[in-house]
Amino acid sequence: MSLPADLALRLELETLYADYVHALDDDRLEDWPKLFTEDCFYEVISRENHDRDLPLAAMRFESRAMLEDRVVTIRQTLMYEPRYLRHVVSSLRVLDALTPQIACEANYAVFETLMDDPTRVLNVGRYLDRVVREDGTLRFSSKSCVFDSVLIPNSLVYPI
Amino acid sequence: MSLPADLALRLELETLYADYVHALDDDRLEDWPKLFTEDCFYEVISRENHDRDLPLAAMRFESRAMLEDRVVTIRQTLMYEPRYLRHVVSSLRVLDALTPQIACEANYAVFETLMDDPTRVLNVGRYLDRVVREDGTLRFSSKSCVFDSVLIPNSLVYPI
Amino acid sequence: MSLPADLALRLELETLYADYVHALDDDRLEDWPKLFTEDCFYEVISRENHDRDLPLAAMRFESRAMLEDRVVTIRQTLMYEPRYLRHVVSSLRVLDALTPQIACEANYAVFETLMDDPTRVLNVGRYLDRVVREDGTLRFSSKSCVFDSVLIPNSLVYPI
Amino acid sequence: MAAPSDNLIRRRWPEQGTSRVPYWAYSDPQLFEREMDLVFAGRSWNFVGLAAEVPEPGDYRQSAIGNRKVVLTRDERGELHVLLNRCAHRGVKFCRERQGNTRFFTCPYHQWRYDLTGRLRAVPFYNGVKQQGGMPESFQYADHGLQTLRVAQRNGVVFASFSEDVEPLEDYLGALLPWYDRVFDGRPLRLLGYSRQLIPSNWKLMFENIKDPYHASLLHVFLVSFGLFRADQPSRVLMDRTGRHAVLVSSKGEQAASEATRDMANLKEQFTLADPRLLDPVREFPGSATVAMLTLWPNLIVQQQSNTLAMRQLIPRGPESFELAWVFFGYEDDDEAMRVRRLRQANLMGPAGYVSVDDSEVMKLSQDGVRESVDAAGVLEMGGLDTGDTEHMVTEAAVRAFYKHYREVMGL
Amino acid sequence: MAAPSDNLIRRRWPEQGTSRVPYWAYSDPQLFEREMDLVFAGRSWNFVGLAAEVPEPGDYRQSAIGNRKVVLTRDERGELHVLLNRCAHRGVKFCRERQGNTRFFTCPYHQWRYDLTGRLRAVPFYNGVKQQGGMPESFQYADHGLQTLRVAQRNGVVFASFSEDVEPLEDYLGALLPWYDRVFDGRPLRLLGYSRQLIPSNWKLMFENIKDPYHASLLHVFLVSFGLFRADQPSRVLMDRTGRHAVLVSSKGEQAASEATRDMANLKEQFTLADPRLLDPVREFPGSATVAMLTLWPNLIVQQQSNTLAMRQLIPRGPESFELAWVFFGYEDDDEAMRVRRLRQANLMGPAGYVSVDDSEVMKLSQDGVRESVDAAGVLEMGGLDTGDTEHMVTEAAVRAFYKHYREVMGL
Amino acid sequence: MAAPSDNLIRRRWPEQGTSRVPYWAYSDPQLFEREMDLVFAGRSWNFVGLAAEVPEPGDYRQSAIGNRKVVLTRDERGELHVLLNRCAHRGVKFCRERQGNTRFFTCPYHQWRYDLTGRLRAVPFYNGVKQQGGMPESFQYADHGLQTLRVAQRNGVVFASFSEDVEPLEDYLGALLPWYDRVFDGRPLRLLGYSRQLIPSNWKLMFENIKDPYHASLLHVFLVSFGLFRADQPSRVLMDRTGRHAVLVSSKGEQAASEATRDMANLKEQFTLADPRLLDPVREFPGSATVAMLTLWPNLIVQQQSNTLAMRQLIPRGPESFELAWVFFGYEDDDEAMRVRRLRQANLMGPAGYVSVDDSEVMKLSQDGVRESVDAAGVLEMGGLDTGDTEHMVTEAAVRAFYKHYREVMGL
Ligand code: FES
Ligand code: FES
Ligand code: FES
Ligand SMILES: [Fe+3]
Ligand SMILES: [Fe+3]
Ligand SMILES: [Fe+3]
Repeated sequence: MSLPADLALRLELETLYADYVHALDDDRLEDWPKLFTEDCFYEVISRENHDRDLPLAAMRFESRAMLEDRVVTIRQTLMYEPRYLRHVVSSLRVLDALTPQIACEANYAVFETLMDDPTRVLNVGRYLDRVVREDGTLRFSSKSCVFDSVLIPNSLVYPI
Repeated sequence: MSLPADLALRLELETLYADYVHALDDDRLEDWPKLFTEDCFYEVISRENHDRDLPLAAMRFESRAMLEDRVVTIRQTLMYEPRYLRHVVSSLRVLDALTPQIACEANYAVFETLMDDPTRVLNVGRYLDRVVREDGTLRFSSKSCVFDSVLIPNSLVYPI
Repeated sequence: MSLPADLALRLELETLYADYVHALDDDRLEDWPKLFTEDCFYEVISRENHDRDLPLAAMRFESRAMLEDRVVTIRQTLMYEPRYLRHVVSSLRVLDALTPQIACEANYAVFETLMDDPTRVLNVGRYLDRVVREDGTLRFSSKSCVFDSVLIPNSLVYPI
Repeated sequence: MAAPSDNLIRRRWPEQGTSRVPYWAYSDPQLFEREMDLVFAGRSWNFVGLAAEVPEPGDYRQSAIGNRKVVLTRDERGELHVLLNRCAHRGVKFCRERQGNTRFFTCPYHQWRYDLTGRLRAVPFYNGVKQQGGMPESFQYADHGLQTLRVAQRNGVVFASFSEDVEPLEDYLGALLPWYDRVFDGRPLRLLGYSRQLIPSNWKLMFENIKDPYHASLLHVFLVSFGLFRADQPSRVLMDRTGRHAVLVSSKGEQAASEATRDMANLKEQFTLADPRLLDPVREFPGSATVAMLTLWPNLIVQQQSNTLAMRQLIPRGPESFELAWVFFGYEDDDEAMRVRRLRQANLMGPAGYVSVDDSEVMKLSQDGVRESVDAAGVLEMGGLDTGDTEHMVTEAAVRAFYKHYREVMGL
Repeated sequence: MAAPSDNLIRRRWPEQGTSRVPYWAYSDPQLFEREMDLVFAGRSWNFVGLAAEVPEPGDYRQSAIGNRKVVLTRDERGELHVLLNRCAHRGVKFCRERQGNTRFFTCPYHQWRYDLTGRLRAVPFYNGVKQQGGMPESFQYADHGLQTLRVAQRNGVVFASFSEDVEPLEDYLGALLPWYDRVFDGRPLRLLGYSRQLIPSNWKLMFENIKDPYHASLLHVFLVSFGLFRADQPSRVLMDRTGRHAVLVSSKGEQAASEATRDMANLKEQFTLADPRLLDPVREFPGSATVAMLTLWPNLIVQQQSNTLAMRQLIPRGPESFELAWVFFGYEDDDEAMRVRRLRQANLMGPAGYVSVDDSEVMKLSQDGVRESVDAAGVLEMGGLDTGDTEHMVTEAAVRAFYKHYREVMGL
Repeated sequence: MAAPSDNLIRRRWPEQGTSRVPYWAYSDPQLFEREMDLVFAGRSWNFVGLAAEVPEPGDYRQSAIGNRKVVLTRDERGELHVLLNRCAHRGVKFCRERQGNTRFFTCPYHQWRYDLTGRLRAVPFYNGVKQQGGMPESFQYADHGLQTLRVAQRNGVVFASFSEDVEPLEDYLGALLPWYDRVFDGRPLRLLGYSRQLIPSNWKLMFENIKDPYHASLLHVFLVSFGLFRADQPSRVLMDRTGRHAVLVSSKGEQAASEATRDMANLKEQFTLADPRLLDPVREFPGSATVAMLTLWPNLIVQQQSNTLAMRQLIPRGPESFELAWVFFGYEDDDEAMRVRRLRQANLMGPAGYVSVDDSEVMKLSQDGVRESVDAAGVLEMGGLDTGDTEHMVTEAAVRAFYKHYREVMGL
């Protein structure tokens, strides 16, 4: 049986999301910006600010270069306790399959493990994304991590 | 390569589940009953009661109209603290693809965020569902949310 | 539209993972070893040991027979409080589709519910697996559950 | 937040007496410890379960009294027993399964074996092994049984007490006995199922809530809109001699707008259900009452709201948390229609109930409001300052009466 | 972990006085209780919000002072009020929405209704129903309003006090007033958004952190590498008469290597950004200062770091935990370029900030280090032992001054 | 659950003495505080790690003694040191990585730098910047090093003590020394890996468990069914002079049914493994013993069960919680077969172990059983009432001896 185009597209997108998740969780941060377009937009913003059109974000990056800068600071300048992060992503949904920009959303839960504590829920929310195809490869042109977890347990070191 | 019918069906079902999840998590409750048939059955029942054939459910609705009533009461009559809910769903499995009724199951975890607390695990369990195709659209004719979380943290305001 | 082979394979693998999850969460432990090859390798190992090439694992089984022994001991010899387990799995990724061995990974979160407590996060981590096709059926020839949750809340009774 | 130990000494009940509840009563950890001893382990009968939950010889089910864990058992002769779930050897909570059927309880640690009455029946290696080890002469099985409680049963409901000298159950229920017998009239009960909530508030707030008819017409828009409970309906608040027990009685009437309607701001006159099957109450008890909520000191609420019947057991977990354990039931002789009716009406109650969600949410808001206010006090003046019965719902008399008794028991 | 109540009596401040902070000051639960009363509910002005957060009549927003929950409201006449979020009837936290607009607050439990000034305006069934029940003669609305606080406002910032006799806000700010007015110069503010963190440490560690310029050049590699804050830049530490308030002032200079550079082990001379737009500060305030961090007793930090402006409100949750609530803002007259600049620079601050992550992480490490060490003490000798102003950053003087005042207020 | 501070004064050990353990000993928060001081920080040698965990100069690894966090280091000269993980400046837990290799520890806050021996080596801006600030004359590096502990090492195992006058390690181990040397015979150890559990019970329950051979034949069906440990096997319980240390020794014999078999209700005679490779023990130590479990006061269990070797470090987290940190090891000269054998047999131990799951689960059940029972006590009468060595397993003598010593140390 052959497959409707929208379902095939979702399968492709799931590959992109899986690559995103594993780059972060396996601490291959350097691979993470490669999943974005050069002039991408990325933000981690609370649902409260997002719903009230308050622009302030916990992270706000306006280019792939800014993502790369985040990676460099995590590696070189930020001081933080070592931790493991683990993403679970589900319910990917294509909102608009029009080219050039595909609009899609998904739910996520991020778990954090510090060295001396049991694993805890760090941050849950929704990805509100735009994806484009650049020479055959899907990349995020825009990614908003809109989080429910308005009261953040201490710090957000890594991207969500 | 062409796709076995059962896998294609699962992809279709995943779309239904994603629509279900986002209707609830984005607080578009009014869209939620539309994913059910008119004479549907919906329940949120503890694994303890379910396993012992005790019929009592936390929510038991026997028609789409009763689902609509739940939405109206959430909007108009119930008193509760504001909260965000977030679903993560995985491991969707088609148990029986026979028409007219498709039997399927999936695992879910629901996270709750109250205004002044960190996000917590509200409820985890299994969807035990039946789905039918009505003029081309898949809808739930029956949905049982069988939850492991027998000791419920305070209240269940929204559907699971 | 026809489907690239790798995406079709991922769909097949997702079925295997869903069967794995539901066998454990529905307490059909006896079905669990059937998803492995006879000479399989299975381990549940902390990310700390795994990353430092320390071989010690919380569970280390070197054949399907050892998996069956685990099931028998859970049923007959181990003393533990009754509990419910619930898996959520996401971000399945095929690392290497070469036959005979397919290499793949996925993220998981396991929730535990004891009789008198709210549900808690028991264990999160990554499956690092090898899968082979035996007379048409996909089976795990190797499965490593590499967990972030280095400080384990009391006991691990069931497989992860 | 742990209160310093000398607080309790410092603390005094407000001089206004019954018309006030000091907010420290909801959060002081030492007061809580004292409640466990004087209220729950004191001269009181505590609900532990329905006989229908352990119908067969050998059946058992875990329960709790205050923060102490117990097991309700039925022995071979059909007699009911309540045992502390704590091994007499080294304290292990030996019973792990929520319920089951057995001839003996065997503690997992050293397999001391107890019968269903709590008597110690076997100690492995009592005589040692190969003439080595074993128990000393002085050790007598009779001295090492499980702690057992006094048990009382009436029409299918089981109570237990840590007290040797508490009065018989019937005397204990006193003036409330007829209301108790109204629901428990001797017909066999049919178990419908369980619900459990962990409510982040002090356990006494649950009793205040059910003893307070004043809130019902105002907080519960659902109830009011369907006239299931309204301030302007015929109703009564009755108590026993001590004030520790109470019943709220109300009769559904025609929903004529009254001068009281004006005060029910939330009333949605035109509110109707798209599927009215959720609510088709039928009269099943003698008399005109359509609602009767019993609060029985110290851990039980008996709920009869239209056709939903439920026990609500209060299990304190700490000063600021309690478990609310619901047991929904009907009667063996219910026909299928009534069985389904009870299940549908159950949508009003429990953790997701159209009515009870209002209450569990408001209890959390109460705890959040009073937590940091140890020097302030709640005001209980609706319906006057006394603690007597009333023929109306516009009163907090039953709450005042509850605290009157509470202070006597606690020596406050 | 709960300290026995007689500890506090036992406990003595180390004899070295201002140059030491005993570690029990970060974890004793009773000391915490006392702080809530003497520091936050004492003779102090507490930040509760920006006027711009409640611009319209009827607007309200929840806030907190210490561990007490309050609501900031603007009444019909445009006046601001701060009300305790606790119903005068039985203590319910009546306001549930984080913010909104209303004419009245109606408590969900029995619908007592209060106006925006906290006055009790309606009690349902006050006169009973059908001549039954209702409130006693003695009950006067005037006696049962919400607890209200004194309110002071200056240039768009709102403060409240539980104290009747605290001095006027301007006198309270004292020598810091000009620095306050530097940012709050009367221009209308524009709200940019919120961030909230739950930090697992004692609230005082946050003040220590901001009052401590010594750490800035060493911990914050990002700041140092971009010369945003360096020990060898012109800078000052100024305090008010009491030492409870302070401001750290610094001016970005050319990054010439100095003898101090050697000590900045982490300095990455050659560190540059791939996308420099993140950091293109422009001067917007008179004078040479590029950074001015105000710490205002007992719950506010006013941050001006280049072009990021934010209030940081400290909300203690317990001895070992506090909420840090950020309010980022700009000015109504910001052009789009400045608006975006502030949003980009906000990447330095908040829960994920290039600078502030260092601080929230180090505060947790501090708490982890001192938790079990009730008998040891921190050493505050950098810059000498006194508590006066300095014209440099190499000092812990402002931390010493803070504890000097703290001990007076706490009677320690 | 926080016990009022005067409880401890009120509390008395039961008059039966060594044959009883009062349940308050498992939950009183003040008693816990006192244990941290008198037991772990008292005259005792605490296990902190294996030398093989820090083989190279500059290697370090975090550890803990009671609830105090320490770091085990090896300096340039190869000497081992144990440092309190708390900066001498303002208390920061300066070492964040679980382990690593370094020449200095630099505290993140103000970059005070310590060498591997704990000596303070650098204080940034000690002399100020541009003649401004800096440390006062009175500040001497020598006065501000890290707190260091006494260290003792024997055959690859490292111990530390807060006490200046504790006896030498060998004297401390006393009669147990030969059993210690049996496993630690001087051969270099090979680290196999770590496991960590957070067990919701009091730390003393772990010692009770390992000092109690009575339970092993009854609780551990797996052990019994394979004859790895049976009440009817030749065995001994030996203690040191003080009773604080003990060793349980047992020899696997033929599994002849004995009169004891009858008492082992759970024994599954016919139980076999589908894949017997999991269990193919080989004799590797002199003598007949196949199991030797050492319990060394106050924080170590040395496990030799067939060919699984492990240290179990007890790290109390609070009265009702402790971390159990496992270090599995073998010998450098193990061949591959032995290495794999140890890894396979490790399935019996750790958080998922066929044997140790029984224990971690039963410890939780113990805590659940005793938590609310501060007035009751556990009974320790198996094998009589004395505390001497025995040549059999049917005794609780080692538990009695442990509490005899415990009471002396704690002054109870
Ligand atoms: S503790 Fe129950 S038998 Fe020993
Ligand atoms: S508690 Fe607020 S109205 Fe009664
Ligand atoms: S706290 Fe360690 S250097 Fe200041
Ligand atoms: Fe109610
Ligand atoms: Fe800082
Ligand atoms: Fe054991």
